[in-house]
Amino acid sequence: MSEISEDEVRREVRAWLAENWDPNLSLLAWRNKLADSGWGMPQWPRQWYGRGLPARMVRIVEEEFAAVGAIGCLRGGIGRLAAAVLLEHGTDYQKQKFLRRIITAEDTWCQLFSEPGSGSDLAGATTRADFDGKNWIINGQKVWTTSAHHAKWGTLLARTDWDAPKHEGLSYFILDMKQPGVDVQPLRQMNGHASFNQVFFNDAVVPPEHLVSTVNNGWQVAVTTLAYERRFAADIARPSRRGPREGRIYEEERAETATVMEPYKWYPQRAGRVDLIIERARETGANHDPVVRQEIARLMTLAQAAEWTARRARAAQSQGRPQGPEGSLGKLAASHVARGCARVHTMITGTAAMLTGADSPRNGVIAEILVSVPAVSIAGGTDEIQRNIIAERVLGLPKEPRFDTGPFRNIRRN
Amino acid sequence: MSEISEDEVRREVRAWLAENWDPNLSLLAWRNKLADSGWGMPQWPRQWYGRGLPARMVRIVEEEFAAVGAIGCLRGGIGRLAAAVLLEHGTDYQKQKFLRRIITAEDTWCQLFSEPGSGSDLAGATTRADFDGKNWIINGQKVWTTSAHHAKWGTLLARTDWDAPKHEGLSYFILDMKQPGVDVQPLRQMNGHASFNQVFFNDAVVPPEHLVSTVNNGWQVAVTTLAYERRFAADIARPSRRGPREGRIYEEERAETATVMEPYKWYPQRAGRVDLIIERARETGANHDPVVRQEIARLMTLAQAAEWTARRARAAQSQGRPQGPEGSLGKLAASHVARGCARVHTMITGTAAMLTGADSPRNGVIAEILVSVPAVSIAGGTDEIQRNIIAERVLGLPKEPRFDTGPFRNIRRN
Amino acid sequence: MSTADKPVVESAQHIRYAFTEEQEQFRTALRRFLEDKSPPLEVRRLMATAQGYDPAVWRRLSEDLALPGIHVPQQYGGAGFGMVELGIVMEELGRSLLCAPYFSSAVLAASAIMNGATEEQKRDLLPDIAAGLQLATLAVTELDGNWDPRAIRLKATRAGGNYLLEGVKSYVVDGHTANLLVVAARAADRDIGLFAIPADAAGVARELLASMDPTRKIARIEFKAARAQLLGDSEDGLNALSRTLDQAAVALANEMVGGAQKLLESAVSYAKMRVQFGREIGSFQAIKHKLADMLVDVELAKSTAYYAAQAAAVEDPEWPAIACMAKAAASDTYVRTAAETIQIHGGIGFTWDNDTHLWFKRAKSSEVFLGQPNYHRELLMQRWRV
Amino acid sequence: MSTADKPVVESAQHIRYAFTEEQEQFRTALRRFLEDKSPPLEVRRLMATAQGYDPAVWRRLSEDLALPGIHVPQQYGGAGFGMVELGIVMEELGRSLLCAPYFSSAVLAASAIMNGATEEQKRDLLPDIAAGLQLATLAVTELDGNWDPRAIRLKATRAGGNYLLEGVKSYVVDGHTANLLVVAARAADRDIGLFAIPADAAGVARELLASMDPTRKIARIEFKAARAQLLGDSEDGLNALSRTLDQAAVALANEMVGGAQKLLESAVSYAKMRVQFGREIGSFQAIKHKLADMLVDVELAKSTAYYAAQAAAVEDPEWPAIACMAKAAASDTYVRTAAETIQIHGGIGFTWDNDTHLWFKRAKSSEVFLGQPNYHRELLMQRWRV
Repeated sequence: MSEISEDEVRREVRAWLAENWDPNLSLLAWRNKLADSGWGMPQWPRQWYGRGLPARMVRIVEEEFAAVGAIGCLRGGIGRLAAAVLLEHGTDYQKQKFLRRIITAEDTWCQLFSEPGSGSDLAGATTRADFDGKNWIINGQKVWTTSAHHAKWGTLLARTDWDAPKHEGLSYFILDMKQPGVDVQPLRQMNGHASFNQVFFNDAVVPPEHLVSTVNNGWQVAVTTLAYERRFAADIARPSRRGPREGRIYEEERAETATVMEPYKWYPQRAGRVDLIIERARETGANHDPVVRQEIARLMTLAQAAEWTARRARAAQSQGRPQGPEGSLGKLAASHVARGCARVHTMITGTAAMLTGADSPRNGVIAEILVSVPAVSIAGGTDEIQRNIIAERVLGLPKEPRFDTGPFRNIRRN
Repeated sequence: MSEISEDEVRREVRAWLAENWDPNLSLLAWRNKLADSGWGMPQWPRQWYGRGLPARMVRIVEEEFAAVGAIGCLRGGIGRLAAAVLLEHGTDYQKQKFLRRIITAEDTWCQLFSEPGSGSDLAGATTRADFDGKNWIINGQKVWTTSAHHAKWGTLLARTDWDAPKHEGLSYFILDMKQPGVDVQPLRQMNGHASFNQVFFNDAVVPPEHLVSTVNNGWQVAVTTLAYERRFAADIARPSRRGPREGRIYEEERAETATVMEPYKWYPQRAGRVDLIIERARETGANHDPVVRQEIARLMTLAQAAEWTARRARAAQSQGRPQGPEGSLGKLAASHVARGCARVHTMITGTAAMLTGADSPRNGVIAEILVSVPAVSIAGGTDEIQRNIIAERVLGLPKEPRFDTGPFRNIRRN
Repeated sequence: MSTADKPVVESAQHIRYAFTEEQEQFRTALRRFLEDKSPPLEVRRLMATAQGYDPAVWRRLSEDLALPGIHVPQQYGGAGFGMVELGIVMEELGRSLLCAPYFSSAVLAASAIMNGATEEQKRDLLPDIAAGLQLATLAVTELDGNWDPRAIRLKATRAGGNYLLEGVKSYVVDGHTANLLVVAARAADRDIGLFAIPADAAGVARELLASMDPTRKIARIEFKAARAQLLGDSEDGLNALSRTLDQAAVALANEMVGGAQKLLESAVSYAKMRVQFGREIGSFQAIKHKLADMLVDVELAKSTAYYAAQAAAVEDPEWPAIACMAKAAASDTYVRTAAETIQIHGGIGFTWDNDTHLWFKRAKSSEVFLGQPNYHRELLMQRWRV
Repeated sequence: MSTADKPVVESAQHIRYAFTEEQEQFRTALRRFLEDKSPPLEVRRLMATAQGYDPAVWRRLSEDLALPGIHVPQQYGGAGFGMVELGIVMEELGRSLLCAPYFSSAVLAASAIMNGATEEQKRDLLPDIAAGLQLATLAVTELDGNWDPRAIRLKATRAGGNYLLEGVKSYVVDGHTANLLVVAARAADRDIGLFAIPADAAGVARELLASMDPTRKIARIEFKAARAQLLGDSEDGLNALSRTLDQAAVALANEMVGGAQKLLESAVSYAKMRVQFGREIGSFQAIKHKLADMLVDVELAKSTAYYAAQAAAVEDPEWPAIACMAKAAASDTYVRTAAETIQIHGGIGFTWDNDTHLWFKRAKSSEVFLGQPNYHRELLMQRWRV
């Protein structure tokens, strides 16, 4: 395939949009056009709803979409992750069956990795998949599943060999969530939200053609997934759309976004809302208290430092240099910022920090910060796990002695 | 032996003092009287310079000594520790040879336990003692030895079996410090003091009769020593002497105290001098700074809490109840207090905190605090070791996995 | 090694550093009662109700254990013990998180009446409170949540032999269920006095506030020409109020260390039970050392809370300063301990089903109630004349 | 996950987050030079001398590397680079702890002259400083150690075309060896002006002070009717002084993160080498996590110091506020890192023979020089008009 130039891409997409973009289409109809044309996922292969463009050219396509206000494919979500994994590990049957409906967003996906007994230690999963000669039969329990109650499909990590070492007895499946053996329950958090689910499997069925990669190679696939997850999370900036935003398609998109974002609505509070600190201090008069001023200055400095560190990491990367240690500490820094925010918000708010709900400061937002912040140092790898990663991978310190080698069957677990 | 009553003891010691106490004696002559009469160490056995009194009666003897201003035996020091160990583990020959001159303070002692390669891990000592058919020949190096340059005798932990497990190949010796194979060098600290020594052994000689307990039982003896060390450290209160303090013996005692205390003269600075905090804040005007006031309040609260916790531990003990967790945290609390002091002293002192020596605040004391505090969280067991002790012994958490089992020869070490 | 060379607070000889045998027995009996009556499931049931407590349990706690009057002199129907015993009760309540109007009625209101009322008023009001028959509370802060008595604005205007109250109080513990309100108000725009008023009196409107900590209810109360009785002989009740707040700080500090100790125990037992990577998480040094630090933190805070109670009990002249220390230290410790207990539990610790958040929320509400740690540290410096 | 939802400081598009290839090469060359010329043994030798530096090394650093004028425009004999390159130099100097009058002459004095002098004065004074031939320094604080220019009391009285200085300055870096003193003084009891005076002028008495940090000498200087030249056209040099102090804060912050990074590296390598209980101490989670926290701390401080230099280089309007952030963050980080590095080294880390204390003492002296972290945090709040 000959290399296409940036200008050519820009011309092509512009022409295609001029011809096809119509804000009065239904979202589904439009996404079908994207799938057919390949412009929804331009970096995907041509045979799988893409245009085979190099990754760096995606930006150009996005800019052109933004210029006319055109809607693209869903950017985040487990579906996108599943698609990336399927493109890398899936069979043609699987690609055929799943990819298009991910692009059109007709199917919602969820990820079935964490378990009550395997949180930090993801590879310790004990949900079992047993082959009955015809199908894989799933029994066990998953937890911390986002949007499981909406999802049609789940990507499942389950144990298929109990005599192999921990990481070598797991397999990766695609599971139909809408079947009798799957029971989805909301999981309420201490802050009152229920953004996650627990999922119970009671002889749930997975046909053999829904095994991704080979039996017992599930950990490798899961690792791929997690790598994509980090990559997509870093890939956040998106050109803002210009032009009027009227038309049926925008209505539908707003509804879609609301559903997708529902579980995350408290995440800004979880992060501590450093943006509110100075505003709130002025509001309560705490900005005149020299002690609070010190705390604010300390916190804002920390938050800025975290932000600048992230930019430093990206800048090194964009210069093609190896990322330094600054690339590994964002999660830990975010946790320090969040904890600092909870402390300083309390100082600023004073007695009113004990209120919640409508009567409370900022209509409950301050209270929500205080009861949501504890999640930051846990979710997605605890602070302790982060420190281990930094110590071992960045500083090269010796690894923990292992107590989980040998056949999984014999490893101590809850 | 029939039980003697407190009143009888009080009458006896009072009578003996009336007859014998004379502030114009030489210190040595008086201490010889103490050794002969047994009143210097009343809790020691009668055959070994004591009076065989129960420990609780020591207080009575001390009160009567204090009442007339009489001087007792040296209270602290390694000699006292060595004596306790010899009384428990020593041969009659050893008791005969060493105990009296400990009481009379004619001999100074030092402790040769720590090594450059075994700090936190005391049992990892690699100083070797090899029996040449006639004597034990000592080679190796000790460190952090207090007063080694004054000492006549040292209590030495040395390895006598390299094929036994770590704790089972050590022996405990009494070593003559004034011999050619012993080289004592001062060890200068970052605060400029040299309170400790390094001691190098180059074919130093210990006769077999100076082995304490049996060969390879040295760790047990060392553990006894450390237990006595903690007990003596806790046993600090002493009735203050009344009456005039004139006479030759007081002069001599002051000189003795000065020598004994010399290595410890910076210890109050090492502890952070919380007593100076408020005084200094008033002196510099920092007491008007609301931010500093918070820090002072926080620090004083911590220091008081540490003090009250120690008293709580003693009170439980004195009621005959098992000591709770409050008894194990004093060292760690002291380290928090000291670090807090260094911080707050800096805040109070401001730019002048960079000065040292005569021109600097409090004639160098503030500077000495700042460069001495780092010792508190290290000396006598680092904060990390303290946390391990609390976690394992008080909270009952699982022990560290061990990497130092099997023959000592094969254990990794520096 | 001595931890403080010369403590600033001269530790008075008459202050005890250990509980007596009788006090320990009392604690044991109380703990048994509370483990029976206030397991987490019961806490969860009651915290979801508007009333917020179980009258049957309150009755047993009053009749069998005489808790509401533990520190009330016998001539007023109490048990005649003092601050140390009150501290023990609060510590155990903090541990069990019992949902009951104890802090409001026994600690805040009864203390205010003992400190500020006339002999006759005490004889009139205290016996029913001590018997648990009357539920009272104390209203101090207003909408600004300022605990400094100088910030009080609610007006008391003389009207015949009584006073008319006008204004709003907030953060009134159990204000929605109490029968009797003790209100700190500004008389003649000048002195701060204490006033008693039945909660159902005309001109009193009470509204339950949504507290982050549903195990301790708080209310806003509006007074519109509400007729109240002055407590004591004089309109100057500032000293009585101040003393009451200091006693409440000591009591609350003891409650907080009770809660912190409970959290520590739950974190330790979880760390011993939970296995990840083939070993108990409590065998990882990161967790071991975190727990050791938590223990040190909790024990230090306990020492301060206990000392404060002992000092208050013997009216040591230093005790109001030490009350500040105790409240500040216990607040910081409780909040830290709660956060770390969640951390050690991991994701499970963040769920609603795990009990940790019940104590976490009590820690947060207690942190600011009676004033934040900063407020108490500054007050300490003032009381020490630094 | 984004660490800060909406940063208060709008990160200007024109600010670079990475060093250029040329800057990295410059750093590498400089580091090689310093590793060669300023190993710890040499630092120890020089810190014990009164002069405090090696003129031969200074000459090479001036002639071969042109460091003293790195940020001085070419028309004044400098290399014509800016704050970013100055930051790199300072970071490397902080790493190697080179004993040399760089901070005093190149950073403090040269910046003051660039900020405050007339064109003619710059042409007169800067070339020799940039060439390392003239050693200058800046005298700001007085006996009270207050870094707020408003605290300056030293008097400058007009006498003919010159001024007579009267008063005492303290904490003057390299004040005992500098040839030229730039002095901040109060002219006509009102404005704060900058004055230049040869160190050997009549009426100038200099005394070396004993600094805790012997690698950076400080002096007290007494002026008695000492004749000085006004820098600039006006007696109002406050802006020039303030700008100089902010630039010095940025430079010092970069020096501090260089030192902190060096300490971190030494702690890591000791933890990998030191064996206790049959394993490297760096395999214990307590040590691993401590080192991870140190890394986070140091990287965050670096980001702030780097950003401050970049912002100052492009005269971003926010840069003086960010200078406060950088100084405060670097101070806290350096002191913490030094203390933890000693801790990881254990008893050995507390000995004179171990090099850690050299950096520890530099950390302590830098912490308070130009003002403590608290001072800079308050200044930040003022500059942000919070």
